[in-house]
Amino acid sequence: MPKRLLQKTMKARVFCNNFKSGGGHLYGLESINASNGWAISIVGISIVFSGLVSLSLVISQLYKVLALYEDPSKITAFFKSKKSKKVDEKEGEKIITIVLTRSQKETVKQFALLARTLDDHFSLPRLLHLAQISGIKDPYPSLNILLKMRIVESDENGFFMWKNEVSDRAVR
Amino acid sequence: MPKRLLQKTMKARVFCNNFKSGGGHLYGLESINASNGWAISIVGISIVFSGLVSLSLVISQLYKVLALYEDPSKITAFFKSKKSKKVDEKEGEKIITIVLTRSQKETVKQFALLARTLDDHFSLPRLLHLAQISGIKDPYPSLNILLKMRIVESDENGFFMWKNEVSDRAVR
Amino acid sequence: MPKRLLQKTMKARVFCNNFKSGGGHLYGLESINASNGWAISIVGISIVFSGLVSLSLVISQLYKVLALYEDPSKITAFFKSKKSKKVDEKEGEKIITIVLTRSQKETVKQFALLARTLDDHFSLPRLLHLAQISGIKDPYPSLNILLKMRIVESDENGFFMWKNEVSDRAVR
Amino acid sequence: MDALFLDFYHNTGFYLWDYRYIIMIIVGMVFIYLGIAKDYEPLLLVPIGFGMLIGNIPIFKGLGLGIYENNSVLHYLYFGVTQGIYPPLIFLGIGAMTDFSTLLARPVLMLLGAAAQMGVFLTFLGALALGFEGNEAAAIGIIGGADGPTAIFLTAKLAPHLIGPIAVAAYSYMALVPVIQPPIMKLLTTRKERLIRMEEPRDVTKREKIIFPIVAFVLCCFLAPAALPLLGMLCFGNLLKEAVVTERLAVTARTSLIDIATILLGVTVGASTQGDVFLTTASVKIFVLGALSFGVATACGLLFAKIMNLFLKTKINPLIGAAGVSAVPDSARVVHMVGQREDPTNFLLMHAMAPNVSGVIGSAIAAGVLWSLMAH
Amino acid sequence: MDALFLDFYHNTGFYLWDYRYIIMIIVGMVFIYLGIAKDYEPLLLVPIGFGMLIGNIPIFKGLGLGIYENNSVLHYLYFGVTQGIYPPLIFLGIGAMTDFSTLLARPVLMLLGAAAQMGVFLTFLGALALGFEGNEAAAIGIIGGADGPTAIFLTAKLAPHLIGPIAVAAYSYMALVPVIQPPIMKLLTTRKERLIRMEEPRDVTKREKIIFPIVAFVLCCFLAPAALPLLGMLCFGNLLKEAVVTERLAVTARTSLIDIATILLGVTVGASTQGDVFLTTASVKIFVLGALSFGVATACGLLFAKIMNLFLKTKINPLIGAAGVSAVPDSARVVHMVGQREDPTNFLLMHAMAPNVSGVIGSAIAAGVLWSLMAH
Amino acid sequence: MDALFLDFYHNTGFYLWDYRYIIMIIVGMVFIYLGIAKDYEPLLLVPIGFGMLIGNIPIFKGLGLGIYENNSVLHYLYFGVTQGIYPPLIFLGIGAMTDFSTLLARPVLMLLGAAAQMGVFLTFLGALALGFEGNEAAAIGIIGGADGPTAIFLTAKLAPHLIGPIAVAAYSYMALVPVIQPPIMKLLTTRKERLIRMEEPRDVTKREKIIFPIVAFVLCCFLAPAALPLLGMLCFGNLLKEAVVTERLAVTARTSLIDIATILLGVTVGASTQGDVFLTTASVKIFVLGALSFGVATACGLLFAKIMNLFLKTKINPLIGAAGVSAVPDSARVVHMVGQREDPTNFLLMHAMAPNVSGVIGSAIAAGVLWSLMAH
Ligand code: NA
Ligand code: NA
Ligand code: NA
Repeated sequence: MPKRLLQKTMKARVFCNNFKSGGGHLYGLESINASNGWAISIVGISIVFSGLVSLSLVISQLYKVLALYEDPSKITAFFKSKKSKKVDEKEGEKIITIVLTRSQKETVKQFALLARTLDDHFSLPRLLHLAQISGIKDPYPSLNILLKMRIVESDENGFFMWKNEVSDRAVR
Repeated sequence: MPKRLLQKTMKARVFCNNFKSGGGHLYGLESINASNGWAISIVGISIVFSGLVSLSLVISQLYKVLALYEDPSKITAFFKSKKSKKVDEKEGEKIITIVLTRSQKETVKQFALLARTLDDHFSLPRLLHLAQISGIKDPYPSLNILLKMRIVESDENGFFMWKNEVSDRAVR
Repeated sequence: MPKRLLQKTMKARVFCNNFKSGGGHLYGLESINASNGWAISIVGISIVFSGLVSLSLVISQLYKVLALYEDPSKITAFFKSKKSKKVDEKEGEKIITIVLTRSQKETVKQFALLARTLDDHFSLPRLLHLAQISGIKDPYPSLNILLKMRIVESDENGFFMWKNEVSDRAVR
Repeated sequence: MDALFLDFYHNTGFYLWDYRYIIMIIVGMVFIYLGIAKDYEPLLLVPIGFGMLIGNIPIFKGLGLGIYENNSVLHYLYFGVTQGIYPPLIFLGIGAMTDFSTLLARPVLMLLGAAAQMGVFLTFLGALALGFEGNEAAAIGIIGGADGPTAIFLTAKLAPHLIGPIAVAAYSYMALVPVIQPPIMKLLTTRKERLIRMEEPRDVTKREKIIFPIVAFVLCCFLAPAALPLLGMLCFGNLLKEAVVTERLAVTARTSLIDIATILLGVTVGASTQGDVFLTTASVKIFVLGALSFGVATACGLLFAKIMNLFLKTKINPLIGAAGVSAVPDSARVVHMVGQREDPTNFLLMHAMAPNVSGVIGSAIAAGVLWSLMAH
Repeated sequence: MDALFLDFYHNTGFYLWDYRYIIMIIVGMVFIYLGIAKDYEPLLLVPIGFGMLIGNIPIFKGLGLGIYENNSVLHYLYFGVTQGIYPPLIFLGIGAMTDFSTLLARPVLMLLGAAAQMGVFLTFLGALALGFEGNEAAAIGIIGGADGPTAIFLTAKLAPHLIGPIAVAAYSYMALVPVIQPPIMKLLTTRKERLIRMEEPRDVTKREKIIFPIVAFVLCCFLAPAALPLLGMLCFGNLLKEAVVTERLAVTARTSLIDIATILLGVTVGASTQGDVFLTTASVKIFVLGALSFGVATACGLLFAKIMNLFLKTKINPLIGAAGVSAVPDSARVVHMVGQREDPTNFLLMHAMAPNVSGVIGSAIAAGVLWSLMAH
Repeated sequence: MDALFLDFYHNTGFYLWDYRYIIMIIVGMVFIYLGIAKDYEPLLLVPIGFGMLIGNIPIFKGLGLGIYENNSVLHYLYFGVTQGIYPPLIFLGIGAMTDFSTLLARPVLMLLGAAAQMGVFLTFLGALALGFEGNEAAAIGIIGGADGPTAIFLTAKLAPHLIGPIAVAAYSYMALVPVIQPPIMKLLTTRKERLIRMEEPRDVTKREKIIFPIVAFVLCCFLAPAALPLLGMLCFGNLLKEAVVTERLAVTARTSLIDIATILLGVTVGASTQGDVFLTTASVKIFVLGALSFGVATACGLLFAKIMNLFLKTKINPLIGAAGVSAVPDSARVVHMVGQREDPTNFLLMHAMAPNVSGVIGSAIAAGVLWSLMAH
């Protein structure tokens, strides 16, 4: 199959070259005809259009397919979100139990800034190290507070994540 | 012309090579003479000097030329600056009409920090996006205030600029 | 010496190749034997082990060697640290003489942030320039204070260093 | 020693100069001026302009100084241009900084990016008519694609002897978009059309954004395999960006990597414009055809938008058709500016980005098609 | 014109496709999916996955599109793979981001990194038994080293025709470390062993950290000179990091430089997996042997740790032996996770880093040894 | 198996070692020590020092490990040195970080940068006298230019076999500037002269700063076309910096690009010092001549400043003449330090930067002149 194609292509090219060989000396419509210009242009623009038209069709369908695909998950998500809301409320309660002093809030904010420079999942030693070189005071006890308040939570893979919502609420 | 040069150069090189061919076995003044060392050194340092001397001459003149060239613009600028001062005063009045609360000032400062990370001309959606991911609270209304206070101004090309002077005044 | 080695290696390789040449057609133990597989594996893993074992031995000794090497310096350091403590106390007194206002403390903090972006040894103009473009207010007088408080100190090479300990104490 | 001085003098630019070098040095300075003072695509015009200075210092041959001498440093750096290596690396970076959201929100606008490519093929015909060979004509036509790296890539593959003039023409006209497009836009649209407001685009999910580069790449390259080097890198870069987990690679692709490729491409393309090989009638024809190409592409985009309005329920502002030429993001900015002149509250920028980025895909496909049809 | 259309159609992927390309495109998409959705080594799987798409678009030969055609852009970028240039550059970056403190604090743990390399040599024997040539078997064995760049480097030197399958196998299994290792770890250890707490490591001085890369390099390369390209760059990068005064070079090495090398290595290794050359029984065997290799390496590390416990006063948790395979830092993370399942307060991560990084050194030495023993 | 062990042993460094490798390894460690502990040009000494370790591990030939073997990774990376590609890239970065303001404020100080180049030509004569060939002598002379990349560039073009010793000599002496220069400075100036305070420089406009690199490039390269690769990149980088609109390119040029080039240049230049080819009497002569060259260049700068004072109304502090050797910015720093020892309130640093940066231009011109006069 590829062999046949190759032969075809070869033939077509020889054919083209025959035309082209004199192209340099021709001008105007003659030159366009000689170089097969009209055909090439029409083929060319057709392909550009078919490419982008088919892409636009696929994308417009993709949107619907994904919507369908996501629908069940939305339903599930509906229940989940209720649950997680409850959890959130519980967390909210826990957080309220720890009233932060003004300077503690400051520290939390500084940690938040540091956390933004890290990957989503970061190691505790890394965060501590950063805190130390950034001159945050009492990094260990502060980190402890963060863990208690669940601002920093384990991802259960040995790494930790920063919970933006919780930290925002805490420093409000 | 280049042909003639090439011949000349060729000749010169052959000439040099003749000398040099024995250079490895010679020492001291003999070797220097054989390699045409004195001439090369004098030519060399002369060219270095003529390069830097002419450059220093051109630069010292450039300064004056530019000063002349800029002079008329200075005159124009004189008038312009008066005008812009007036505009500034007007802006100043407008700004005074919006008294910022302490937390609003804080927000303006945070936006100022974000703006510094952007190009001089930035798009509003980009700034908003940054504000959202940086956890600035109420980014939309805050941006509105910035626009009203002309801290963020359109560059009339669809992009916006951050006016440092205005923002500095606002958070003072 | 290298020549002899080369010959040996060559011989060894020819030898290997003889075995290997038929390797593609053999399977199982036969193939392993033909390719000298057992020997290569044993030699290989032995070298890996001897590399890491010797490295681990060297490192465990290195620790002790360095400790010995550092010991005298520690003794010297003991006296030095006393001296430097005294100096510190003196510095401390000097610092106390300058009581910073709240906003000055703020400025010191901002300078501290800037200093962290610089090399350990930085030039004053560079720091000033950064301060200006970062919008720190009154950079010149503030820098003056920093110099007086010895938060910024000359390294005696025309560059300056930021003294973290001193600045931390100052903004406390 | 006198002989040596004379000899050295004969090797200096003061002896070797030629009016064509001086012209090109002045052109280079104009490029630098336009880039810096007028802020026209400075990231391209300044490197190319300085490259023109470098390429037009009158130098003697044989030492390995010139870009066309083997073993010269410039020659090594130019290798990435002649072999078409820099353009795909630049496309990787462009992919890593492009946001296809607006396109995904309204895929029909993609047609405008296709329509503007008609300029490419019309210019191709024009170049044939002016006596260029087929491969040369194809390379000249792609100037209308308004995409520097694409133009350089195709020219490197089809007509390497024209890289200098075609690259310079492509980048000059891209820089001059704010000058070339507005009059055409006003000529071909009524005030009423220019006032049309676009519908707010729907929100696009992250999942769509991640799937888009994969689908776009596979589909377009199945159709036009020769678009692979450019589209492949564009879509790869975009996937790195949208995947989030590969953010660090996307950051490098859109900062150091694209910057290094841009610097080296710009300065060597500029240096390839040695006066004696550059200032020819062919170059003049290329510049004329290039300007034509840009104008025709703009017009095609606009008119196609007007045709689409005959079929669409919610009309689109035909101005955004002009952004189909690509020249990202200048062209979209010009659309926005022209729209705001009629109605300062009409925010067209975001909408114009859709045809704008699809113009990049469109001209990459056009380049692929022309390459495969024209290669020997 | 009809002929031209037909001709063009015969050059499209819709005509040229082959089931093997489709399979590989799907595999590429799975790689991308695993990288993005499952977060398995995304920095490797996403580039390789997209590279598979690029390499399996059905293209016609002769134009210079494919990675195996001279003068194609992909071919130029692939040069860094076939000549083994990217792996040392990646090792430079890895060196500049690796902290050897835990290793320095307890050098005896280095033995675990050596023990895991037994997997390499056992797989080598297995590959010989399955009928591979000696040089091929060596390249296959190194998959068990769990170190992508090392595997690519050795394969480029010994069996360049296998780069595709070996690289893909190595990176797939590295990504699947969290799936492959835990069952083996549970099988070979008792609950009591998994509960062992490690001693707090001593503090390591800056001076030790600076001297370490120098000593490690000189010692290991005197022993196994062929490890020079990889170990040299690893130790050089680490020295740049620890020296502090060379911080700016270390930063570039661990950001732009490693990222550029990773992007180019990933996408070209992916593109080298053209369906027609990739889907062979050899590839299947390589995948089977690779999985085996990983499993055996894990087991060797674990068991060696248990043997060490017979001699050590303060016992070590044998789980950390599994981190000796390298696959930094995933393998150490898995150790930590498995340990925490038994006792959530047991913090093994830091301790597992010691065998983890020594596994990198170990497999670089193993690669050097195999290279020098196997090269023609 | 015993045979295999023996065979392997014969390939290890423990068998192949030679006292010259050991000497060079120790030299490499001293370089690293000086870089890290003494902070002498660590960005150069640490990579070169570690490169020396890499290049002096005793390796067997044939596998493709050594820098002088084709197809070795080091050989590929060394290509940028032997072809003179890295130096212009480094100059691009230097241009993008250099501020020529002080030079523009007082252009007459540029003469000091020219004067110091006399050291180059005097050393050239000295090298001839010691029996070196003309091309070798020229490469040795440029050590006095106190500019590593320039020295490597010229040597790569004129005497590639001397790259190792010349590069090492150039960088060592640049690192030792704070040791070499002060005694000469004190010897040749009176206390009164060292106390001279410099006039405050006038403010320089942005426009001047933008025009300067263009004018400097065109003028100097018309005069000495062979300075084009170095001066072209230096001025291009500076234009990118000063143009502001091209800031992102300037940032990349002065961070990732220069860092990558510095790492690769440093480590390969270091690795090129293989003991058996490096430790020759020629190397010793080069080191002696290099030290001489530095001293003479310093003296020439100082004395020329004193001569200038005979003609100038407002006297200049002759110390700043010593900064004309370049070695940016160490040499200027040394001037400042020596000045402050006499008067702690005399701030010479900024003033010394003018001859310092003009020394870079001066030695690039000197290199160009020598190249064109000496090339075969
Ligand atoms: Na386009
Ligand atoms: Na390993
Ligand atoms: Na110099």
